[in-house]
Amino acid sequence: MTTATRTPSMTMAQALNTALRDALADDPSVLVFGEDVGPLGGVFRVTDGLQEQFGDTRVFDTPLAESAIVGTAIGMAMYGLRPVVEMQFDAFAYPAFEQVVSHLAKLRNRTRGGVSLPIVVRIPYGGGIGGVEHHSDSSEAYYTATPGLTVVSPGTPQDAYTLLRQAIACPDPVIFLEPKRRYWGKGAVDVADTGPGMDRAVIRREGASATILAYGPMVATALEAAELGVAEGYDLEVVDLRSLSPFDDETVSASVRKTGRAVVVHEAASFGGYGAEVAARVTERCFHHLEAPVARVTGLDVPYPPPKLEEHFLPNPERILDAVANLQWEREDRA
Amino acid sequence: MTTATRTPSMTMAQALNTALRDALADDPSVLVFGEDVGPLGGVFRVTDGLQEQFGDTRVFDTPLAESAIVGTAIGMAMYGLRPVVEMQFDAFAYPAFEQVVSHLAKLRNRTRGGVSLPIVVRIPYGGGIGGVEHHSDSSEAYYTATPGLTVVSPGTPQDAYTLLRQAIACPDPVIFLEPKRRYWGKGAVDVADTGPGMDRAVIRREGASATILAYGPMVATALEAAELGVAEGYDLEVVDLRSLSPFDDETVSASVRKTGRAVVVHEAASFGGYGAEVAARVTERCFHHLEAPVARVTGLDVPYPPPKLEEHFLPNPERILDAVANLQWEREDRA
Amino acid sequence: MNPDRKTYDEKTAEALLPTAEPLQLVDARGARVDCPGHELPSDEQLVALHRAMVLGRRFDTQASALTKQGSLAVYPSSRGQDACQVGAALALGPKDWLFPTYRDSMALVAHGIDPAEVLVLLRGDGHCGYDVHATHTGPQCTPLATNTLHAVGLAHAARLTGDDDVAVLVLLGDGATSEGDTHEALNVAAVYRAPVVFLVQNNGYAISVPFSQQSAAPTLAHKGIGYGMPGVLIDGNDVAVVHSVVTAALDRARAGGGPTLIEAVTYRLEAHTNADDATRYRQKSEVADWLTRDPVERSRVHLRAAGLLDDAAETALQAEGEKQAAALRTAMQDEAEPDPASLFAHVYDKPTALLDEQAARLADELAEQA
Amino acid sequence: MNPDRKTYDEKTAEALLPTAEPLQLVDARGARVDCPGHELPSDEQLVALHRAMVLGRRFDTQASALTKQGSLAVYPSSRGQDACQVGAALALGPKDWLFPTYRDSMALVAHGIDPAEVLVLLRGDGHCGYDVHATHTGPQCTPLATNTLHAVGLAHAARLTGDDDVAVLVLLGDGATSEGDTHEALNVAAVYRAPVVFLVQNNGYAISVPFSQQSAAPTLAHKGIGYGMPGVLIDGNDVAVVHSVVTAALDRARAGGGPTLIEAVTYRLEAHTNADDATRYRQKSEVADWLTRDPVERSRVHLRAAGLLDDAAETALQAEGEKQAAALRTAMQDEAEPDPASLFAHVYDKPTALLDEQAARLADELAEQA
Ligand SMILES: Cc1ncc(C[n+]2csc(CCOP(=O)(O)OP(=O)(O)O)c2C)c(N)n1
Ligand SMILES: Cc1ncc(C[n+]2csc(CCOP(=O)(O)OP(=O)(O)O)c2C)c(N)n1
Ligand SMILES: [Mg+2]
Ligand SMILES: [Mg+2]
Repeated sequence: MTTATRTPSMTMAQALNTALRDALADDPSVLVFGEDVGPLGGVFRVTDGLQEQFGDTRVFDTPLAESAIVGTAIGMAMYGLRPVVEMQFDAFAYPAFEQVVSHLAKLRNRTRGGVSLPIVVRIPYGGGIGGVEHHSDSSEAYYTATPGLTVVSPGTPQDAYTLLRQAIACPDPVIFLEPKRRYWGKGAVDVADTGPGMDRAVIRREGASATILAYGPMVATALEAAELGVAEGYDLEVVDLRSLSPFDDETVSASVRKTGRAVVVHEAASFGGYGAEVAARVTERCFHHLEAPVARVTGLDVPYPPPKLEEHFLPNPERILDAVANLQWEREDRA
Repeated sequence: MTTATRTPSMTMAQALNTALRDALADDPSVLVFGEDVGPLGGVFRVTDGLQEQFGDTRVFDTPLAESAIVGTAIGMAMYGLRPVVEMQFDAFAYPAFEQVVSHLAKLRNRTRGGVSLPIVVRIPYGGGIGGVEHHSDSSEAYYTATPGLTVVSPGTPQDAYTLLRQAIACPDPVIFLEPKRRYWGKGAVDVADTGPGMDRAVIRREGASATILAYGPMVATALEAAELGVAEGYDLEVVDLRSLSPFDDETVSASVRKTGRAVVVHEAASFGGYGAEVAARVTERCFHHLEAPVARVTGLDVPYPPPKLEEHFLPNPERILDAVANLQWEREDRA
Repeated sequence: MNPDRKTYDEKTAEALLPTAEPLQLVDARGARVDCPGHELPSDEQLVALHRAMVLGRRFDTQASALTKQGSLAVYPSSRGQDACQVGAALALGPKDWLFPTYRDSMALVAHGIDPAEVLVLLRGDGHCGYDVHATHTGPQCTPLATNTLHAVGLAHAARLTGDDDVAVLVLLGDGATSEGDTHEALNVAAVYRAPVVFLVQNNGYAISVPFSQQSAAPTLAHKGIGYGMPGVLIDGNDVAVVHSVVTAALDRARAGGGPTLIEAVTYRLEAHTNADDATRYRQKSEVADWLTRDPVERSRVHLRAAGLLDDAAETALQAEGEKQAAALRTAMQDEAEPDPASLFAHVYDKPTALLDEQAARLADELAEQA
Repeated sequence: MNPDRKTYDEKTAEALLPTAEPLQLVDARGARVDCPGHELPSDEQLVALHRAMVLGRRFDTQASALTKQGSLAVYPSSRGQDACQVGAALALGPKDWLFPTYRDSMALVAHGIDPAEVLVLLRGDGHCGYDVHATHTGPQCTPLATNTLHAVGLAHAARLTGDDDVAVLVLLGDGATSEGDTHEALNVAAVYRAPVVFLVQNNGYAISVPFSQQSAAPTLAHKGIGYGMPGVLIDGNDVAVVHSVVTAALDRARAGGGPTLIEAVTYRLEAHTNADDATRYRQKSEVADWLTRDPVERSRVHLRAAGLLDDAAETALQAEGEKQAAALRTAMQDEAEPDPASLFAHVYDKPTALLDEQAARLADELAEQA
């Protein structure tokens, strides 16, 4: 790590912008397109200045049609280009669902390896920004349930940079979930830091009492809970999953075997949510090490609420600590 | 149960046809529409003869547009009708995904109860019929992860009839997943049998050794496994979930607490599949009763394969019994 | 030559094409122009339209101001599109339905919905502030183009039910026409001959994307013929022509004549929403140019010249607008927060066990905090 | 009147409309007809087209027979659409790409793909039997209309890359035109001026649904103007006009002229697939009627009259067809089952740990069974 490449303070949006800029500069086959990514620079300014720098054949606005954005990206990748496309918000990726599930995820397999699709679909997701309906969905479960997709989500500006570069370099399609409430959060970004593999989880905070498993927007929340937990006598380990699919069983299982207790946290509703997979596979692998069932701290099982109610919907440090407190510390057998 | 209403042998397709026919006859607001449901009677003949009997204003073919089928059904329901729509195959429901997730699932909530959508979306799903690609997806996880949807799947002709009548009567939108490989399986159907509630699981076979949790196409497979298991010394209980969402925790937890072991079976891939939710919630509720982690027997984590490979993809009785055999009967602590 | 395809009559087909220039009844300078086949609304209607525009404009200004003060989460202004919003809303018959977007607050107010209810979505109190059934109005729709299908479905349902006094009007933007749903809706509507009217407010932009990057069509109205429905191109800043053409299309729909596609050429004078920075993608001169075609001013000039509006009436109208704005400000001061328990109330007809559990947990949490 | 919308020229716009009658170069009786602006293919081309149709027809018959015998899982015959399939495939230039559907087996064979590879999908051995890159051919597409977007994307990529010798041809059916994806593809293609040609084979049915319930448009070609691209209506049973019009459209695309929408009026003589029962939804008389317009016979009559085909050539052609059919039968006798291990091979570039686990388990299972 050289100080020359270290920028002490960058927002996640800036880190993403830098990653796109560097990828566009490094590889002429990289393209960036979507709705309002050109002169406007994206509604979250993640593509700010890119069209100006790279021209409107490499960075361009599309007509308003998400299925077309993904579908044409597939055709472009077949011709050898590397599209990085933006869905403006989580719920506005749904019109592209058929292209994602039936083609993007499957084309390599369907052609016995003949066609690879190095496409990144960037999706700002999740809530916490006071958005009106359809602007705050946590849609990860739809993608993680689809074999053939790689799904990652950064929790820090550094990972936003590193993971996006890795996703663009990846020969497989990547669903890149950007935690929109963290766009404005700052952190050190070293563009030379290649990090662990894109498929690896990392331990953000070491601890011995219990493992908090989080990703994307909830990494910061989990870390906050861990800090607050100190006063309550907990020494919590926080694992940032980073890669939702594939899953880093090695890192996660090692942590849970060490602590014997686990809580998985996400904004999406609990039922059928991604946390179910995490709980199920951790239990499969660590059953005899677990002092209590893996707890899930999630959004409520309701449609994402209007802005004035979202604080009640979203997981927060208090709810995480409540779940930790319920991890059968007395070891009473109560099922 | 009167013998008058009992038809000893009906295929599941016929049972569904009968349910639609009876619903159309009983309630003038019920409509049936979709692709090829009119003169053709549907590619699986589930709507056979309905247009002839009820006319083409109550049973009609639509243009080839799934988003339109669901989207117009929503508008029709707002006007007081009860549409029952058909998606021709699992993967061909994906174009309607935005309408399903952003409107069908949410409109009651979004209008604070002002608009109810008594709509049934019938989806033939799953494999085992030698269909070419995109004709065999098990897409249930996409729907069960969506709050606001009710998701059911019959495993027997009787349930096909009963659940479909209940789904049509339901004031909420129901995703009705029809196990296409069981369309031709026969069973007794009593149209007067109102069964348990649409939201209840039922025990199809009582047993003491372990609980097999199955639904839709895998109910028959699970029962077969249970029969084969007798010779191996297992007395397996088979629970037919019927309602995927909401989930009947009462029936399932009681069974697992009794047997102490559980296997969940589905055709869909394991990662992020519905079985993860089942495993997670069973573990949450029965942790101290479990002798082993809940096992999952599922399709492989690959896109649905071509016909000549599907036998290797699909769960079968042998794989279920293998999973049962691995449920730590010796209680060695091996994680 | 194909015995199975509907043979078509060239003349009938040609009639589905729009005119070369947008239809106008009153030009940008407020002068009456000839428009064969389209009647000027009655004097009474013209006055009503003007009144609704002045009140709509005042409402819009007030909503923008409230947003700056932080009372609204977001506000997409329809300033500049006043003639479309008002002309369309006032064309609706008593049993007709309206399917608006997030952009159409003015249309909702003109349609008679309480301004405070219109703003519930944008204030963040709820997803939809008004009673859909009582107002015959779909929720303000955010997922673009999806409302077009609801409109077609409702229209078809009315027809199947035999209610020939019902037509449906759906509003959409130029950007939304690029979505697959718009296409499916237009096609299905034409095949079903559903009593529905599609009014595209082509305001030149989809957020930052100009119309030239949205479509290469001569006009959006040229899409009509490809579905077998009339495509009508109108001046969206002329409230008279908007009202006249939408009224005729709704009448035609109710009479069983099938759907109509109308493209109203207009302009979004404000940024996409308060959160948008329009200077990034358009010139001030362009906005200035459109200000010279202001629909409210055009109507005012026309009515004054026609002797339908005098100083007294204008003053009264302004006072009415102020009163309404003041009422809205008061309503927005209501600090009552929505009830957290309402989160669980309408997910299903009856809450599931899972929701009951979560509701109880939330209630406990709130009790602890209290 | 809107300074920001592309002003359009009425004449240019009108030129985007199709002709009232489908274009023909050779009529149903095999006679040459006048068709201003469109040239009859050269004698050599006409002979090549005829040859490909005879071989294509024989291939199709063989595939249907193999299906009856249980060798194929399913087969959607393109009998009756021979002229569309062959005329289009032979119009492709050396660097062009083709995006077919499940219906287009004959086109693939005419395009030079090994018939056995064409049938891999339908036999159930794999999802796609040929090398996409080597053949410049997308996989046979089942999710309707989705291939239109891939075609537009590839075409646009070629253009962005500066490869002006590449055009793309995408095939779709009348039913597929109702899907949102078709609309998005047409619109985006026109906005990007992508070098792509959309050939709609309107065979009168989408499975059981007749065209009259699919669209209320005068013709599907009338959709072109609504996107700003030419819509051309042609007789899909005249291989000469199909080849001529598709060739011209591909040339235009390569030259930077943008996309073209072509509707070819044709007929599906067989049921939707072997699994379908067409008697449920159409009259035998309708099929009989279309048999009188058989594209292969039409071409034969025309070539015989023009002195381009004699008995010897016909016999030789038939023999070639039989040889090809025999080779296909032999290839289909290959009972080799696909390798189960291949299930895991191409889900990702490198198999994940999860897939490795499952592969090992499956290998164990198979070893136990052996
Ligand atoms: C399906 C979908 N995609 C993207 C968005 C994000 N978005 C909101 S408004 C807008 C532009 C809409 O333009 P237009 O249809 O012309 O309507 P206008 O805002 O000009 O009234 C976009 C892209 C959305 N709401 N829905
Ligand atoms: C998105 C989608 N919906 C439904 C289907 C099922 N399906 C297969 S072929 C077909 C009819 C297609 O008609 P058309 O486009 O006219 O093509 P043709 O079969 O006549 O060549 C249908 C409905 C599908 N394959 N994809
Ligand atoms: Mg607009
Ligand atoms: Mg067809």
